[in-house]
Amino acid sequence: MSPRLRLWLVCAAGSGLAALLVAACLDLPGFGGDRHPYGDRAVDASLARRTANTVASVNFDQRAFDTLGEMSILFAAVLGCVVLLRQTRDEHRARPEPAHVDRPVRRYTLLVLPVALLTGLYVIAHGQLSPGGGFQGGVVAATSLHLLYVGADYRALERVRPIGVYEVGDALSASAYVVTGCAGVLAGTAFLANTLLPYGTFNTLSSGGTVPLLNAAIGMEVACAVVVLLARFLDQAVEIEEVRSL
Amino acid sequence: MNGWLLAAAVVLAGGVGATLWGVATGPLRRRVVAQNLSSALACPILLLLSQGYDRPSYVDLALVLALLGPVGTLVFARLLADELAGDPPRAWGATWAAAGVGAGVVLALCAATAPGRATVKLLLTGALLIGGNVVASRALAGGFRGVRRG
Amino acid sequence: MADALIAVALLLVAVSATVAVVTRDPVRQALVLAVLGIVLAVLFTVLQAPDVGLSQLAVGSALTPLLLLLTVRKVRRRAQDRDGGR
Amino acid sequence: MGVLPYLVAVWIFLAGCYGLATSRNLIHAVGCLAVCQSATYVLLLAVGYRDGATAPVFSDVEPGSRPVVDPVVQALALTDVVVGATVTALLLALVVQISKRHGTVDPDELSELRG
Repeated sequence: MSPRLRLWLVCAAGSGLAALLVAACLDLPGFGGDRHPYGDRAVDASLARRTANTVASVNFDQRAFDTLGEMSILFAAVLGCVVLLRQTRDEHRARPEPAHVDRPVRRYTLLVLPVALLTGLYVIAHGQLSPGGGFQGGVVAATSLHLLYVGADYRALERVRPIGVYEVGDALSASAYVVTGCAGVLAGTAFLANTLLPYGTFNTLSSGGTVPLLNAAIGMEVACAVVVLLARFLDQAVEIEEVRSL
Repeated sequence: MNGWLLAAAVVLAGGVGATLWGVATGPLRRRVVAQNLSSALACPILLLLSQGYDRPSYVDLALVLALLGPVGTLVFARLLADELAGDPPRAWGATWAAAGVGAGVVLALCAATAPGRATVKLLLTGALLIGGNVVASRALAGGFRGVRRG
Repeated sequence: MADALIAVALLLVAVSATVAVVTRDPVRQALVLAVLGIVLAVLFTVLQAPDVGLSQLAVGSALTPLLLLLTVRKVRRRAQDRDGGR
Repeated sequence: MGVLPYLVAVWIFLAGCYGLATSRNLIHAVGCLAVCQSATYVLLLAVGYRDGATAPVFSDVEPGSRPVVDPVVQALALTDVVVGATVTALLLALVVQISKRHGTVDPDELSELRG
Protein backbone atom coordinates (compact mmCIF):
# COMPACT_ATOMS: atom_id res chain seq x y z
CA MET A 1 0.00 0.00 0.00
CA SER A 2 1.42 3.38 -0.89
CA PRO A 3 1.88 5.85 1.96
CA ARG A 4 -0.49 8.27 0.27
CA LEU A 5 -3.32 5.75 0.06
CA ARG A 6 -2.68 4.71 3.64
CA LEU A 7 -2.90 8.32 4.83
CA TRP A 8 -6.24 8.70 3.07
CA LEU A 9 -7.49 5.50 4.64
CA VAL A 10 -6.38 6.64 8.10
CA CYS A 11 -8.08 10.01 7.64
CA ALA A 12 -11.35 8.42 6.48
CA ALA A 13 -11.44 5.81 9.24
CA GLY A 14 -10.26 8.35 11.81
CA SER A 15 -12.97 10.88 10.95
CA GLY A 16 -15.62 8.16 11.21
CA LEU A 17 -14.27 7.06 14.58
CA ALA A 18 -14.05 10.70 15.70
CA ALA A 19 -17.71 11.32 14.80
CA LEU A 20 -18.81 8.23 16.74
CA LEU A 21 -16.68 9.10 19.77
CA VAL A 22 -17.90 12.70 19.87
CA ALA A 23 -21.50 11.50 19.62
CA ALA A 24 -20.81 9.14 22.53
CA CYS A 25 -19.23 11.94 24.57
CA LEU A 26 -22.29 14.15 24.12
CA ASP A 27 -24.40 11.38 25.63
CA LEU A 28 -22.19 10.79 28.66
CA PRO A 29 -23.37 12.17 32.01
CA GLY A 30 -22.05 15.74 32.32
CA PHE A 31 -18.57 16.39 33.70
CA GLY A 32 -18.58 16.96 37.47
CA GLY A 33 -22.10 15.60 37.98
CA ASP A 34 -23.34 14.53 41.38
CA ARG A 35 -24.55 11.02 40.51
CA HIS A 36 -21.94 8.34 41.24
CA PRO A 37 -23.87 5.32 42.54
CA TYR A 38 -20.94 2.90 42.37
CA GLY A 39 -18.54 5.37 43.94
CA ASP A 40 -20.84 6.10 46.88
CA ARG A 41 -21.34 2.39 47.57
CA ALA A 42 -17.61 1.71 47.30
CA VAL A 43 -16.88 4.47 49.82
CA ASP A 44 -19.46 3.07 52.25
CA ALA A 45 -18.09 -0.47 51.92
CA SER A 46 -14.55 0.75 52.42
CA LEU A 47 -15.43 2.70 55.57
CA ALA A 48 -17.33 -0.32 56.93
CA ARG A 49 -14.09 -2.29 56.64
CA ARG A 50 -12.06 0.55 58.20
CA THR A 51 -9.83 1.14 55.19
CA ALA A 52 -8.98 4.86 55.02
CA ASN A 53 -7.83 4.87 51.37
CA THR A 54 -10.94 3.91 49.43
CA VAL A 55 -8.96 3.33 46.25
CA ALA A 56 -6.82 0.70 48.00
CA SER A 57 -9.99 -0.89 49.33
CA VAL A 58 -11.43 -1.12 45.81
CA ASN A 59 -8.17 -2.57 44.49
CA PHE A 60 -7.35 -5.09 47.19
CA ASP A 61 -10.75 -5.90 48.69
CA GLN A 62 -13.83 -5.15 46.61
CA ARG A 63 -12.19 -5.83 43.26
CA ALA A 64 -9.29 -7.97 44.44
CA PHE A 65 -10.02 -10.57 41.76
CA ASP A 66 -9.59 -7.91 39.08
CA THR A 67 -6.22 -7.00 40.57
CA LEU A 68 -5.23 -10.66 40.36
CA GLY A 69 -5.87 -10.39 36.62
CA GLU A 70 -3.79 -7.21 36.35
CA MET A 71 -1.02 -8.92 38.27
CA SER A 72 -1.07 -11.86 35.85
CA ILE A 73 -0.73 -9.45 32.91
CA LEU A 74 2.28 -7.89 34.63
CA PHE A 75 3.79 -11.29 35.32
CA ALA A 76 3.20 -12.46 31.76
CA ALA A 77 4.68 -9.25 30.31
CA VAL A 78 7.84 -9.69 32.37
CA LEU A 79 8.06 -13.35 31.38
CA GLY A 80 7.73 -12.34 27.72
CA CYS A 81 10.52 -9.77 28.06
CA VAL A 82 12.82 -12.29 29.74
CA VAL A 83 12.25 -14.76 26.92
CA LEU A 84 12.57 -12.19 24.12
CA LEU A 85 15.70 -10.53 25.47
CA ARG A 86 17.74 -13.58 26.43
CA GLN A 87 21.28 -13.97 25.16
CA THR A 88 21.32 -16.00 21.96
CA ARG A 89 24.08 -18.20 20.57
CA ASP A 90 25.42 -15.62 18.12
CA GLU A 91 25.91 -13.01 20.82
CA HIS A 92 28.60 -12.54 23.41
CA ARG A 93 29.05 -10.32 26.44
CA ALA A 94 31.49 -7.45 26.49
CA ARG A 95 32.41 -5.79 29.75
CA PRO A 96 31.36 -2.14 29.62
CA GLU A 97 34.06 0.37 30.42
CA PRO A 98 33.66 2.03 33.80
CA ALA A 99 31.95 5.40 33.52
CA HIS A 100 33.44 8.72 34.56
CA VAL A 101 30.88 10.62 36.57
CA ASP A 102 31.32 14.08 38.05
CA ARG A 103 31.83 13.93 41.78
CA PRO A 104 28.74 16.02 42.79
CA VAL A 105 26.50 13.86 40.59
CA ARG A 106 27.94 10.66 42.06
CA ARG A 107 27.56 11.96 45.62
CA TYR A 108 24.00 13.06 44.95
CA THR A 109 22.95 9.67 43.60
CA LEU A 110 24.56 7.78 46.49
CA LEU A 111 22.81 10.16 48.92
CA VAL A 112 19.41 9.96 47.23
CA LEU A 113 19.39 6.20 46.69
CA PRO A 114 18.54 5.25 50.30
CA VAL A 115 16.05 8.12 50.54
CA ALA A 116 14.25 6.96 47.39
CA LEU A 117 14.26 3.34 48.52
CA LEU A 118 12.81 4.38 51.87
CA THR A 119 10.19 6.53 50.13
CA GLY A 120 9.19 3.57 47.99
CA LEU A 121 8.75 1.39 51.06
CA TYR A 122 6.83 4.19 52.79
CA VAL A 123 4.48 4.52 49.83
CA ILE A 124 3.86 0.75 49.86
CA ALA A 125 3.37 0.55 53.64
CA HIS A 126 0.93 3.47 53.77
CA GLY A 127 -1.02 2.24 50.75
CA GLN A 128 -4.24 1.64 52.64
CA LEU A 129 -4.05 5.02 54.44
CA SER A 130 -2.72 7.82 52.24
CA PRO A 131 -2.34 8.05 48.44
CA GLY A 132 -0.04 5.29 47.29
CA GLY A 133 0.13 1.53 47.44
CA GLY A 134 1.96 -1.45 46.10
CA PHE A 135 1.82 -0.46 42.45
CA GLN A 136 3.32 2.99 42.92
CA GLY A 137 5.74 2.20 45.73
CA GLY A 138 7.09 -0.84 43.92
CA VAL A 139 8.02 1.24 40.88
CA VAL A 140 9.65 3.93 43.04
CA ALA A 141 11.72 1.37 44.98
CA ALA A 142 12.82 -0.45 41.82
CA THR A 143 13.71 2.81 40.05
CA SER A 144 15.77 3.95 43.03
CA LEU A 145 18.07 0.90 42.70
CA HIS A 146 18.90 1.95 39.15
CA LEU A 147 20.34 5.21 40.43
CA LEU A 148 23.47 3.10 40.82
CA TYR A 149 23.64 2.64 37.05
CA VAL A 150 22.85 6.27 36.32
CA GLY A 151 25.12 7.86 38.88
CA ALA A 152 27.85 5.34 39.51
CA ASP A 153 28.56 2.38 37.30
CA TYR A 154 26.86 -0.59 35.69
CA ARG A 155 29.07 -2.97 37.64
CA ALA A 156 28.09 -1.39 40.95
CA LEU A 157 24.46 -2.06 40.06
CA GLU A 158 25.23 -5.68 39.15
CA ARG A 159 26.77 -6.24 42.57
CA VAL A 160 23.61 -5.27 44.50
CA ARG A 161 21.29 -6.96 42.02
CA PRO A 162 21.57 -10.73 41.94
CA ILE A 163 18.96 -11.16 39.25
CA GLY A 164 17.95 -14.67 40.29
CA VAL A 165 16.82 -13.44 43.69
CA TYR A 166 14.48 -10.91 42.08
CA GLU A 167 13.06 -13.48 39.68
CA VAL A 168 12.29 -15.77 42.62
CA GLY A 169 10.88 -12.84 44.57
CA ASP A 170 8.60 -11.99 41.64
CA ALA A 171 7.20 -15.52 41.54
CA LEU A 172 6.94 -15.77 45.34
CA SER A 173 4.97 -12.56 45.74
CA ALA A 174 2.65 -13.50 42.87
CA SER A 175 1.92 -16.79 44.60
CA ALA A 176 1.59 -15.02 47.98
CA TYR A 177 -1.33 -13.08 46.48
CA VAL A 178 -3.03 -16.29 45.34
CA VAL A 179 -2.31 -18.04 48.66
CA THR A 180 -3.89 -15.17 50.60
CA GLY A 181 -6.91 -15.54 48.33
CA CYS A 182 -7.08 -19.30 48.88
CA ALA A 183 -6.89 -18.80 52.65
CA GLY A 184 -10.33 -17.25 52.35
CA VAL A 185 -11.63 -20.40 50.65
CA LEU A 186 -10.13 -22.61 53.37
CA ALA A 187 -11.70 -20.44 56.05
CA GLY A 188 -15.08 -21.21 54.55
CA THR A 189 -15.84 -18.00 52.61
CA ALA A 190 -14.99 -17.01 49.06
CA PHE A 191 -11.74 -16.60 47.11
CA LEU A 192 -10.05 -13.30 48.09
CA ALA A 193 -12.93 -12.40 50.45
CA ASN A 194 -11.75 -10.00 53.12
CA THR A 195 -13.25 -11.81 56.12
CA LEU A 196 -10.17 -13.54 57.45
CA LEU A 197 -8.48 -10.99 59.66
CA PRO A 198 -9.89 -8.46 62.12
CA TYR A 199 -10.44 -5.06 60.49
CA GLY A 200 -8.50 -3.23 63.24
CA THR A 201 -8.68 0.45 64.11
CA PHE A 202 -9.52 2.99 61.39
CA ASN A 203 -6.50 4.81 59.94
CA THR A 204 -3.68 2.68 61.37
CA LEU A 205 -1.07 0.63 59.51
CA SER A 206 -2.75 -2.68 60.31
CA SER A 207 -6.35 -1.69 59.56
CA GLY A 208 -8.38 -3.17 56.72
CA GLY A 209 -8.08 -6.95 57.18
CA THR A 210 -6.19 -8.56 54.28
CA VAL A 211 -5.76 -5.26 52.38
CA PRO A 212 -2.25 -4.56 53.79
CA LEU A 213 -1.14 -8.14 53.03
CA LEU A 214 -2.29 -8.07 49.41
CA ASN A 215 -0.88 -4.56 49.07
CA ALA A 216 2.54 -5.72 50.30
CA ALA A 217 2.46 -8.73 47.94
CA ILE A 218 1.71 -6.44 44.99
CA GLY A 219 4.43 -4.01 46.09
CA MET A 220 7.03 -6.75 46.11
CA GLU A 221 5.78 -8.19 42.84
CA VAL A 222 5.94 -4.84 41.03
CA ALA A 223 9.36 -3.97 42.46
CA CYS A 224 10.86 -7.33 41.47
CA ALA A 225 9.17 -7.23 38.07
CA VAL A 226 10.56 -3.78 37.23
CA VAL A 227 14.06 -4.74 38.39
CA VAL A 228 14.01 -7.87 36.21
CA LEU A 229 12.66 -5.91 33.23
CA LEU A 230 15.27 -3.17 33.46
CA ALA A 231 18.01 -5.75 34.01
CA ARG A 232 17.13 -7.40 30.69
CA PHE A 233 17.07 -4.09 28.85
CA LEU A 234 20.37 -2.95 30.42
CA ASP A 235 21.95 -6.30 29.51
CA GLN A 236 20.93 -5.84 25.90
CA ALA A 237 21.88 -2.19 25.65
CA VAL A 238 25.14 -2.25 27.57
CA GLU A 239 26.62 -5.73 27.63
CA ILE A 240 25.42 -8.08 24.92
CA GLU A 241 26.98 -7.69 21.49
CA GLU A 242 26.56 -9.53 18.27
CA VAL A 243 29.50 -11.62 17.10
CA ARG A 244 30.63 -9.90 13.96
CA SER A 245 30.59 -12.30 11.07
CA LEU A 246 33.29 -11.00 8.78
CA MET B 1 -11.06 32.66 45.73
CA ASN B 2 -8.21 30.44 46.78
CA GLY B 3 -4.82 32.12 46.45
CA TRP B 4 -2.86 28.86 46.51
CA LEU B 5 -4.83 27.42 43.60
CA LEU B 6 -4.46 30.70 41.69
CA ALA B 7 -0.69 30.58 42.16
CA ALA B 8 -0.67 26.95 41.00
CA ALA B 9 -2.68 27.84 37.90
CA VAL B 10 -0.30 30.71 37.08
CA VAL B 11 2.82 28.56 37.45
CA LEU B 12 1.15 25.75 35.46
CA ALA B 13 0.06 27.96 32.58
CA GLY B 14 3.18 30.14 32.49
CA GLY B 15 5.99 27.89 33.65
CA VAL B 16 5.01 24.43 32.45
CA GLY B 17 3.50 25.89 29.28
CA ALA B 18 6.85 27.52 28.51
CA THR B 19 8.78 24.32 29.15
CA LEU B 20 6.38 22.48 26.86
CA TRP B 21 7.27 24.96 24.12
CA GLY B 22 10.94 24.43 24.94
CA VAL B 23 10.71 20.64 24.74
CA ALA B 24 8.73 20.74 21.49
CA THR B 25 11.10 22.91 19.47
CA GLY B 26 14.76 23.66 19.03
CA PRO B 27 17.95 21.63 19.31
CA LEU B 28 18.36 18.64 21.62
CA ARG B 29 20.28 20.57 24.28
CA ARG B 30 17.39 22.98 24.72
CA ARG B 31 14.91 20.14 24.98
CA VAL B 32 16.70 18.33 27.79
CA VAL B 33 16.94 21.56 29.77
CA ALA B 34 13.21 22.13 29.27
CA GLN B 35 12.44 18.60 30.48
CA ASN B 36 14.47 19.23 33.63
CA LEU B 37 12.69 22.54 34.24
CA SER B 38 9.26 20.96 33.77
CA SER B 39 9.82 18.62 36.70
CA ALA B 40 11.40 21.44 38.73
CA LEU B 41 8.25 23.55 38.21
CA ALA B 42 5.67 20.75 38.57
CA CYS B 43 6.89 19.93 42.07
CA PRO B 44 6.02 23.38 43.53
CA ILE B 45 2.68 23.17 41.68
CA LEU B 46 1.87 19.91 43.47
CA LEU B 47 2.82 21.49 46.80
CA LEU B 48 0.57 24.49 46.08
CA LEU B 49 -2.30 22.17 45.11
CA SER B 50 -1.90 20.21 48.33
CA GLN B 51 -2.24 23.44 50.30
CA GLY B 52 -5.01 24.80 48.08
CA TYR B 53 -7.19 21.69 48.47
CA ASP B 54 -6.31 21.53 52.18
CA ARG B 55 -5.09 17.94 51.84
CA PRO B 56 -1.69 17.40 53.52
CA SER B 57 -1.51 13.85 52.16
CA TYR B 58 -1.08 15.20 48.60
CA VAL B 59 2.47 16.24 49.61
CA ASP B 60 3.54 12.63 48.91
CA LEU B 61 3.22 13.33 45.19
CA ALA B 62 5.57 16.29 45.42
CA LEU B 63 8.01 14.19 47.44
CA VAL B 64 8.05 11.42 44.83
CA LEU B 65 8.44 13.94 42.00
CA ALA B 66 11.28 15.71 43.83
CA LEU B 67 13.03 12.33 44.05
CA LEU B 68 12.31 10.88 40.61
CA GLY B 69 12.22 14.04 38.44
CA PRO B 70 15.99 14.60 38.69
CA VAL B 71 16.52 10.85 38.23
CA GLY B 72 14.71 11.10 34.90
CA THR B 73 16.95 14.00 33.84
CA LEU B 74 20.04 12.05 34.94
CA VAL B 75 18.86 9.15 32.75
CA PHE B 76 18.73 11.49 29.75
CA ALA B 77 22.08 13.06 30.66
CA ARG B 78 23.70 9.66 30.99
CA LEU B 79 22.31 8.00 27.88
CA LEU B 80 22.57 11.09 25.67
CA ALA B 81 26.08 12.02 26.89
CA ASP B 82 27.53 11.52 23.40
CA GLU B 83 24.99 13.73 21.68
CA LEU B 84 25.30 16.46 24.30
CA ALA B 85 29.10 16.36 24.57
CA GLY B 86 29.79 18.62 21.58
CA ASP B 87 27.62 21.48 22.74
CA PRO B 88 26.70 21.02 26.41
CA PRO B 89 23.56 22.81 27.53
CA ARG B 90 24.12 25.59 30.02
CA ALA B 91 21.00 27.14 31.47
CA TRP B 92 22.02 28.23 34.92
CA GLY B 93 19.77 31.28 34.86
CA ALA B 94 16.63 29.23 34.24
CA THR B 95 17.75 26.54 36.70
CA TRP B 96 18.26 29.02 39.52
CA ALA B 97 14.99 30.77 38.67
CA ALA B 98 13.12 27.44 38.97
CA ALA B 99 14.98 26.69 42.19
CA GLY B 100 13.93 30.11 43.47
CA VAL B 101 10.28 29.36 42.68
CA GLY B 102 10.60 26.05 44.53
CA ALA B 103 12.25 27.66 47.56
CA GLY B 104 9.66 30.43 47.68
CA VAL B 105 6.76 27.98 47.56
CA VAL B 106 8.27 25.74 50.25
CA LEU B 107 8.92 28.71 52.57
CA ALA B 108 5.41 30.10 52.02
CA LEU B 109 3.89 26.71 52.82
CA CYS B 110 6.08 26.32 55.91
CA ALA B 111 4.84 29.70 57.12
CA ALA B 112 1.21 28.70 56.45
CA THR B 113 1.28 25.31 58.21
CA ALA B 114 1.69 24.70 61.89
CA PRO B 115 5.20 23.48 62.79
CA GLY B 116 5.42 19.71 63.12
CA ARG B 117 5.95 16.62 61.01
CA ALA B 118 4.39 18.30 57.98
CA THR B 119 7.05 21.04 58.12
CA VAL B 120 9.85 18.46 58.18
CA LYS B 121 8.36 16.71 55.15
CA LEU B 122 8.02 20.03 53.31
CA LEU B 123 11.61 21.00 54.03
CA LEU B 124 12.84 17.56 52.93
CA THR B 125 10.88 17.88 49.70
CA GLY B 126 12.28 21.37 49.12
CA ALA B 127 15.86 20.27 49.78
CA LEU B 128 15.52 17.27 47.44
CA LEU B 129 13.86 19.44 44.78
CA ILE B 130 16.48 22.16 44.70
CA GLY B 131 19.47 19.88 45.22
CA GLY B 132 18.21 17.42 42.63
CA ASN B 133 17.61 20.00 39.95
CA VAL B 134 20.92 21.77 40.43
CA VAL B 135 22.73 18.41 40.24
CA ALA B 136 20.69 17.40 37.18
CA SER B 137 21.63 20.68 35.46
CA ARG B 138 25.24 20.05 36.31
CA ALA B 139 25.00 16.56 34.87
CA LEU B 140 23.50 17.92 31.65
CA ALA B 141 26.29 20.50 31.41
CA GLY B 142 28.91 17.77 31.17
CA GLY B 143 28.67 15.57 34.25
CA PHE B 144 29.09 12.41 32.21
CA ARG B 145 31.89 13.58 29.96
CA GLY B 146 33.90 10.40 30.37
CA VAL B 147 31.07 8.08 29.44
CA ARG B 148 31.63 6.55 26.05
CA ARG B 149 30.09 3.15 26.37
CA GLY B 150 28.34 1.57 29.26
CA MET C 1 -11.01 28.44 40.32
CA ALA C 2 -10.92 24.63 40.31
CA ASP C 3 -12.56 24.63 36.88
CA ALA C 4 -9.95 27.01 35.47
CA LEU C 5 -7.17 24.78 36.83
CA ILE C 6 -8.74 21.70 35.23
CA ALA C 7 -9.12 23.53 31.91
CA VAL C 8 -5.47 24.65 31.92
CA ALA C 9 -4.24 21.15 32.79
CA LEU C 10 -6.45 19.56 30.12
CA LEU C 11 -5.17 21.98 27.52
CA LEU C 12 -1.54 21.28 28.41
CA VAL C 13 -2.16 17.52 28.25
CA ALA C 14 -3.80 17.80 24.84
CA VAL C 15 -0.94 19.94 23.49
CA SER C 16 1.83 17.75 24.88
CA ALA C 17 0.15 14.58 23.58
CA THR C 18 -0.06 16.13 20.12
CA VAL C 19 3.58 17.20 20.29
CA ALA C 20 4.59 13.69 21.41
CA VAL C 21 2.91 12.23 18.34
CA VAL C 22 4.37 14.64 15.79
CA THR C 23 7.92 14.37 17.19
CA ARG C 24 9.29 11.65 14.93
CA ASP C 25 12.73 11.15 16.44
CA PRO C 26 12.43 8.57 19.28
CA VAL C 27 14.94 10.33 21.55
CA ARG C 28 13.10 13.64 21.32
CA GLN C 29 9.80 11.83 21.67
CA ALA C 30 11.05 10.28 24.92
CA LEU C 31 11.72 13.81 26.24
CA VAL C 32 8.21 14.94 25.28
CA LEU C 33 6.71 11.78 26.82
CA ALA C 34 8.50 12.57 30.10
CA VAL C 35 6.91 16.04 30.11
CA LEU C 36 3.54 14.51 29.15
CA GLY C 37 3.81 12.19 32.15
CA ILE C 38 4.40 15.11 34.49
CA VAL C 39 1.53 17.17 33.04
CA LEU C 40 -0.77 14.12 33.28
CA ALA C 41 0.18 13.72 36.95
CA VAL C 42 -0.79 17.35 37.59
CA LEU C 43 -4.09 16.81 35.73
CA PHE C 44 -4.86 13.72 37.82
CA THR C 45 -4.15 15.70 40.98
CA VAL C 46 -6.57 18.47 40.02
CA LEU C 47 -9.14 15.78 39.15
CA GLN C 48 -8.69 14.64 42.79
CA ALA C 49 -7.01 11.37 41.95
CA PRO C 50 -3.68 11.52 43.83
CA ASP C 51 -3.28 7.73 43.71
CA VAL C 52 -3.33 7.73 39.93
CA GLY C 53 -1.08 10.80 39.86
CA LEU C 54 1.47 9.01 42.00
CA SER C 55 1.34 6.01 39.67
CA GLN C 56 1.88 8.25 36.66
CA LEU C 57 4.79 10.08 38.32
CA ALA C 58 6.49 6.82 39.32
CA VAL C 59 6.17 5.37 35.82
CA GLY C 60 6.43 8.44 33.59
CA SER C 61 9.30 10.39 35.11
CA ALA C 62 12.09 7.80 35.03
CA LEU C 63 10.97 4.30 34.05
CA THR C 64 9.45 4.90 30.59
CA PRO C 65 12.24 7.24 29.40
CA LEU C 66 14.86 4.77 30.60
CA LEU C 67 13.21 1.88 28.71
CA LEU C 68 12.81 3.96 25.52
CA LEU C 69 16.38 5.26 25.58
CA LEU C 70 17.85 1.83 26.24
CA THR C 71 15.94 0.46 23.25
CA VAL C 72 17.14 3.34 21.07
CA ARG C 73 20.71 2.71 22.17
CA LYS C 74 20.48 -1.00 21.42
CA VAL C 75 18.94 -0.43 17.97
CA ARG C 76 21.46 2.28 17.05
CA ARG C 77 24.42 0.25 18.27
CA ARG C 78 23.34 -2.62 16.09
CA ALA C 79 23.08 -0.32 13.11
CA GLN C 80 26.55 1.10 13.82
CA ASP C 81 28.04 -2.38 14.24
CA ARG C 82 26.54 -3.43 10.94
CA ASP C 83 27.79 -0.40 9.07
CA GLY C 84 31.23 -0.65 10.68
CA GLY C 85 31.50 -4.34 9.82
CA ARG C 86 30.92 -3.79 6.15
CA MET D 1 -16.87 22.77 31.39
CA GLY D 2 -19.53 20.55 29.86
CA VAL D 3 -17.96 17.93 27.63
CA LEU D 4 -14.48 19.49 27.23
CA PRO D 5 -12.64 16.76 29.24
CA TYR D 6 -14.26 13.99 27.21
CA LEU D 7 -13.39 15.75 23.97
CA VAL D 8 -9.78 16.13 25.13
CA ALA D 9 -9.66 12.37 25.77
CA VAL D 10 -11.02 11.73 22.27
CA TRP D 11 -8.45 14.12 20.78
CA ILE D 12 -5.56 12.42 22.57
CA PHE D 13 -6.77 9.00 21.43
CA LEU D 14 -7.15 10.05 17.80
CA ALA D 15 -3.80 11.83 17.80
CA GLY D 16 -2.15 8.66 19.11
CA CYS D 17 -3.88 6.58 16.44
CA TYR D 18 -2.70 8.97 13.72
CA GLY D 19 0.87 8.68 15.01
CA LEU D 20 0.63 4.89 15.08
CA ALA D 21 -0.61 4.70 11.50
CA THR D 22 1.93 7.09 10.00
CA SER D 23 4.95 6.09 12.09
CA ARG D 24 8.21 5.32 10.30
CA ASN D 25 9.95 3.92 13.37
CA LEU D 26 8.64 1.18 15.64
CA ILE D 27 10.04 2.84 18.78
CA HIS D 28 8.08 5.97 17.88
CA ALA D 29 4.99 3.78 17.33
CA VAL D 30 5.32 2.35 20.85
CA GLY D 31 5.50 5.91 22.20
CA CYS D 32 2.29 6.75 20.29
CA LEU D 33 0.61 3.72 21.84
CA ALA D 34 1.55 5.11 25.27
CA VAL D 35 -0.19 8.36 24.26
CA CYS D 36 -3.32 6.37 23.29
CA GLN D 37 -3.26 4.68 26.69
CA SER D 38 -3.19 7.99 28.51
CA ALA D 39 -6.42 8.96 26.73
CA THR D 40 -8.23 6.19 28.61
CA TYR D 41 -6.98 7.49 31.97
CA VAL D 42 -8.19 10.99 31.19
CA LEU D 43 -11.62 9.66 30.14
CA LEU D 44 -12.01 7.42 33.21
CA LEU D 45 -11.04 10.11 35.69
CA ALA D 46 -13.23 12.70 33.94
CA VAL D 47 -16.21 10.36 34.30
CA GLY D 48 -15.55 9.95 38.02
CA TYR D 49 -15.11 13.64 38.84
CA ARG D 50 -17.62 15.48 41.03
CA ASP D 51 -17.69 19.28 41.35
CA GLY D 52 -16.21 20.60 44.58
CA ALA D 53 -15.30 17.13 45.81
CA THR D 54 -12.00 15.83 47.14
CA ALA D 55 -10.08 12.57 46.92
CA PRO D 56 -11.68 9.51 48.58
CA VAL D 57 -8.73 9.15 50.95
CA PHE D 58 -9.61 9.61 54.60
CA SER D 59 -6.20 9.67 56.25
CA ASP D 60 -6.38 13.44 56.75
CA VAL D 61 -10.09 14.35 56.45
CA GLU D 62 -13.06 13.22 58.51
CA PRO D 63 -15.23 10.72 56.57
CA GLY D 64 -18.45 12.42 55.50
CA SER D 65 -17.20 15.96 56.07
CA ARG D 66 -16.56 16.63 52.36
CA PRO D 67 -18.02 15.11 49.19
CA VAL D 68 -15.64 12.71 47.44
CA VAL D 69 -15.05 11.67 43.84
CA ASP D 70 -15.60 8.15 42.49
CA PRO D 71 -12.89 5.73 43.73
CA VAL D 72 -13.83 2.87 41.38
CA VAL D 73 -12.57 4.54 38.17
CA GLN D 74 -9.44 5.68 40.01
CA ALA D 75 -8.67 2.09 40.98
CA LEU D 76 -9.11 1.02 37.35
CA ALA D 77 -6.79 3.73 36.04
CA LEU D 78 -4.17 3.29 38.74
CA THR D 79 -3.48 -0.40 38.13
CA ASP D 80 -3.46 0.15 34.39
CA VAL D 81 -0.80 2.87 34.54
CA VAL D 82 1.75 0.45 35.99
CA VAL D 83 0.63 -2.61 34.02
CA GLY D 84 0.60 -0.49 30.84
CA ALA D 85 4.24 0.42 31.44
CA THR D 86 5.27 -3.24 31.58
CA VAL D 87 3.29 -3.94 28.43
CA THR D 88 5.18 -1.06 26.79
CA ALA D 89 8.37 -2.78 27.90
CA LEU D 90 7.21 -6.02 26.26
CA LEU D 91 6.55 -4.18 23.00
CA LEU D 92 9.99 -2.56 23.18
CA ALA D 93 11.51 -6.01 23.69
CA LEU D 94 9.72 -7.09 20.50
CA VAL D 95 11.21 -4.07 18.72
CA VAL D 96 14.72 -5.05 19.86
CA GLN D 97 14.09 -8.58 18.61
CA ILE D 98 12.83 -7.28 15.23
CA SER D 99 15.88 -5.08 14.81
CA LYS D 100 18.07 -8.09 15.54
CA ARG D 101 16.36 -10.35 13.03
CA HIS D 102 15.72 -7.87 10.22
CA GLY D 103 18.20 -5.07 10.85
CA THR D 104 15.59 -2.32 10.60
CA VAL D 105 12.81 -0.81 12.69
CA ASP D 106 10.98 0.91 9.83
CA PRO D 107 7.61 -0.82 9.33
CA ASP D 108 7.63 -0.02 5.59
CA GLU D 109 11.01 -1.66 5.04
CA LEU D 110 9.84 -4.62 7.11
CA SER D 111 6.84 -5.25 4.88
CA GLU D 112 9.09 -4.99 1.82
CA LEU D 113 11.36 -7.64 3.32
CA ARG D 114 8.45 -10.01 3.56
CA GLY D 115 7.84 -9.49 -0.14
